[in-house]
Amino acid sequence: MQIKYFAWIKDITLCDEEKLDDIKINDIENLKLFLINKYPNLKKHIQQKILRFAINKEYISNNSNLKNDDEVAIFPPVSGG
Amino acid sequence: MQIKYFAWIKDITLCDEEKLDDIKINDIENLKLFLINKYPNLKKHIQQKILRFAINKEYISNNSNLKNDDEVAIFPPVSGG
Amino acid sequence: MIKIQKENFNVETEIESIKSLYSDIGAVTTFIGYVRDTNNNKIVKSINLEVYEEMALKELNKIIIKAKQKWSLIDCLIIHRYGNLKVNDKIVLVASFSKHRIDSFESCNYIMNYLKKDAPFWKKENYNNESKWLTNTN
Amino acid sequence: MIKIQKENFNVETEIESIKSLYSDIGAVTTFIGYVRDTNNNKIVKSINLEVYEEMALKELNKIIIKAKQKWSLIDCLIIHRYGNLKVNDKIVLVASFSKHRIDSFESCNYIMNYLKKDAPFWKKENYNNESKWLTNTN
Repeated sequence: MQIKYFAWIKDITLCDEEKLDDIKINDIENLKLFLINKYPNLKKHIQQKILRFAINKEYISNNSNLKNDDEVAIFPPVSGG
Repeated sequence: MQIKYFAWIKDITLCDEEKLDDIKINDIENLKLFLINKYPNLKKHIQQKILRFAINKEYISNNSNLKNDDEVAIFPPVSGG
Repeated sequence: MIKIQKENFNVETEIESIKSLYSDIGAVTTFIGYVRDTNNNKIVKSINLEVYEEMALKELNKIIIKAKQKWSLIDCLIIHRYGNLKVNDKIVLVASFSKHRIDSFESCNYIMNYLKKDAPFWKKENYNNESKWLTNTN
Repeated sequence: MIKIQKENFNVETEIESIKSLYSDIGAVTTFIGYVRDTNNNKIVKSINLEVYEEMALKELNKIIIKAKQKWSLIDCLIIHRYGNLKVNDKIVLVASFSKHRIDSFESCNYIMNYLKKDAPFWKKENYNNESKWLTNTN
């Protein structure tokens, strides 16, 4: 599974993306727990629900299952235009 | 007094403008009577109140006095833009 | 700025000539009107645009002043052409320059509405064998 | 058409490249966003614009499809830049092409609103000694 980080999330993860093929994460809630554990500074943002998640370039609003070939993106509120 | 005609009004008056210095016309209502008399084909348009009048490049909505050095414009509904 | 002219205009050049004066402009909304090939189910060959120029300048200036009272605008540009225009030719450009998006959007729309209602311009459409003076509707 | 690019663009050229395909376009509304010299009372030196490009293309395409369902549109153009942009640089162009004015105005506004809400772009403003990631507000 490919995880992509954007904007100031990258200042916390210190990487643009990472591959998590060997780790068993089967839905978004699992992924959140994994991220909070690996990046404690993400905890408050994930708990405040200000981050947005996309699976394969589509926004998701509820918990969703994840497959091994999914591309998951995690990012803060947008500011384009 | 200078009278200016625009758009299809000119097809009736057969001129763009005319000077009426020797004719005593002291307000817009007088001018309307003069125009109806001189250009009978204007009558129905003047009576239907679809024409707009401007004195010295300012719209007027009521009867207004006219001075000899005024520029009066008579035109149909606009269609710019 | 208000320009009433026969000549065509370049949108990039015209916008840039105003934008380059101010570094606090964040938003520009423009409206461009063109001569269409068809109107009221008739094939349009060209149009003649007549203007009462001195009064049009006054009216457009008043509209800009009113828009500046209603919205926070840095500048405004109106270009309106007259004379004989062909299908695909530009007729009008309205551009509203502001810090923020909403001011430029709403004022550009407002200016176009009043331009179409009050500015003394008249279009005559030329078809194959006839011509017709138009009246703006809402 | 949707373009996500580093390079600047010429508004006249971009509009004309679409307008020239259709002789029934009578109305084009555009919105252009620029980098301002000040924001939140701070002097802006430059901005960095980050994009999740593949998703942005998908999202912008969805927004155009929704706009075409709501209004009678002939075509739409969105150009959004990314990378390092200086004060006065253009950031975004949205252009809506239609027969009549109202469709182009309302759809252009709608597209900008959704672009700012959903399209995955992020601005970081660079000031004299610090930088700050922005969040769009309504």
